[in-house]
Amino acid sequence: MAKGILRAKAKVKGDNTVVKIMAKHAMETGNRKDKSGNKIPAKFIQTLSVAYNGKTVMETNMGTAISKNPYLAFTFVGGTKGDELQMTWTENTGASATETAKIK
Amino acid sequence: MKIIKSLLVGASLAFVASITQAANSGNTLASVDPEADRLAMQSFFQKRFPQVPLDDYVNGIYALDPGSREQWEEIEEFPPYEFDIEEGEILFNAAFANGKSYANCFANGGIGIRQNFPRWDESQGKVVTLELAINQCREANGEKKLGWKKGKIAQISAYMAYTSRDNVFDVQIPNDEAKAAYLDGKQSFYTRRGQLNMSCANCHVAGANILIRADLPGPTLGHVTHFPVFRSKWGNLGTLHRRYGGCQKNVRGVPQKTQGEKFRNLEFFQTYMSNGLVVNGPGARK
Amino acid sequence: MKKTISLVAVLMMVSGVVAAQPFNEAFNEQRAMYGKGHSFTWDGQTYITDHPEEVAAAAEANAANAAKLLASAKAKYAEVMAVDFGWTLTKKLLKSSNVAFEAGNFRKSMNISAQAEYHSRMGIAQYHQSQTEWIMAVPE
Amino acid sequence: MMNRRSVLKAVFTGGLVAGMGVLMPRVAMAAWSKVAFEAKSQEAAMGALYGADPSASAEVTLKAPDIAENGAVVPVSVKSSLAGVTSIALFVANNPQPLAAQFTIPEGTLANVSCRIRMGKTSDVTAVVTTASGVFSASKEVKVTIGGCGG
Repeated sequence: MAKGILRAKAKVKGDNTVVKIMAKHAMETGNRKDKSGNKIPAKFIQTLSVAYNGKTVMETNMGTAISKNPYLAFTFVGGTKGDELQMTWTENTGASATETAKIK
Repeated sequence: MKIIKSLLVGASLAFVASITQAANSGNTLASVDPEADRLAMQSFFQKRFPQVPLDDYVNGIYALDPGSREQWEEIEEFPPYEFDIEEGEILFNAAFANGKSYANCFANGGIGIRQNFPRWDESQGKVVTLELAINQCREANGEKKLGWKKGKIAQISAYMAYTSRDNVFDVQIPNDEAKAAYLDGKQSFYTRRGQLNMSCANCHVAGANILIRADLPGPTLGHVTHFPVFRSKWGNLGTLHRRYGGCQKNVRGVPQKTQGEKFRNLEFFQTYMSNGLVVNGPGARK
Repeated sequence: MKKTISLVAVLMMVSGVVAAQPFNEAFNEQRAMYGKGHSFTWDGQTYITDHPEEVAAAAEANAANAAKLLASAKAKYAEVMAVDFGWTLTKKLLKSSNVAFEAGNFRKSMNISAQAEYHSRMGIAQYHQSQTEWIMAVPE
Repeated sequence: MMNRRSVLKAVFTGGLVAGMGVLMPRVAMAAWSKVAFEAKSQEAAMGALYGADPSASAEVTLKAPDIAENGAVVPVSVKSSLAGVTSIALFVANNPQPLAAQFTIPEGTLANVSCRIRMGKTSDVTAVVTTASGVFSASKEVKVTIGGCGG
């Protein structure tokens, strides 16, 4: 897929930028069993960090109690329309990627 | 010696008619008046919830229960169905093997037409739902049918609904055959089924916003406007008929056939009831 | 013997018209309050709160009777499915009745068959009601 | 700084495997703490993260529903009017693993975050906010019902 798993809506509001991010991810807890009774291994996003202009503006550590399709909203001071946010996620499996989104 | 007699009970169906009164008309093809039914349904809800504006009913239970609404609004900040609209758009625009696509099967290239479904199809002599039309389009172009309840068909339907948001539902009943289908749907809506002996109307007319076990059923007015829906319970997107089947299972009845005549007619009736309201699908529900 | 008594009961129901409470209502109330096997008096007669299926299941537990009841319950299920008013648990009941039958547990099999047949009979009753009385539920 | 006592408490509650991690300096808090996230009790999880019990504060605001529509998706927001908030964490006491999420708030980011959490059953939800002057919290009970049908 050309597009990653993250979708972001970042909007300038006054002096601040409001960021809302959702990831397309099942957030498998490791507690569920499949139809034949075998445990489905845990597979979830562990960390999600967001940077603007090279500076980290949010760092999130998540556990398995975060819902499927994790959602995160926060606000940081500053931010200019058209600039990019760098969002980096890592999975408990070690998988990781950085995706970008434009501030609107 | 005492003689104990066993008895034969014809039907032990307790008939609770407390909120309802027998109507003398509207149950035959000659007397049924869809427009009168629709206005009666609207006025029923407006009398029961006078503070709720009519156009808010498209939001289902969230029009009635503030506690649920708050959570739903929070979910709508970034609704989980957005991924499905994206996927749906890609699927909708993908060409079939013969080079054609869905756009060739629908009026206006399939954009902004959700409000006209389900519709009475004269040539087929039956009610055609959007999902049925999608699969008929595939078959006409030599493609395999999609599963009815979730996945691709729901995503395509979601995209088509999304392009139709704020368009006003306008289901037409052009002739007596269509009226018969409407009447059949109306009958289904008021028929009790399953071990719990409940009809659609029990929960979604009389029972709207009243706790039934741990749930607040939504009003039937505006029921169909937000489908397909991403239900938190499903964890994915599903069609109206998937929900119908789920409802029938909830009252412990064996569900009727997905996209079968009964369900299509029920959708026809239910959507007619919501004529005048806007398309707001896809939706997010608990 | 049992059959004759049931027939008498049916006749009583038909003829015993003037009562404070209709028979079905009285029966349902007693059944709901006390479950099966409870006796009560209605219009001067003593009745027991058993469904006809349960009466049939009270027959001697043997292979022949159990097979008969299971076959009858299966036929009734086919009947209710044909009118599209089946209940969800019935199929499972038929299955477990079959399991009990295979295991030689005829009493258990007969009891479960009775339950399954009752489900199907009620589903069929719902079908008939839907044909005639659905309009009762339409709000004015 | 953690005092000796709270370290001991943390080591004790976190268990043997936890020992090493807990003894690492506080700076490591931003890293995903296996000890804290896998702790089976809220006490253990909090012990691993903070060493001390947080004190309830009116300056921490936790917004969560009284009755969750669906335990699988419970919207929760936390904000705080305290100065110098460096992190916010969310705990669901009755979940198998109570620590749900931990947010590091750098300077320039408001102490105001929202997310959606899973809840297995009715439970207290606690938001814990860390500042230079201590650890503060707010709690709220969220009821989770077993749905009959839904929608």
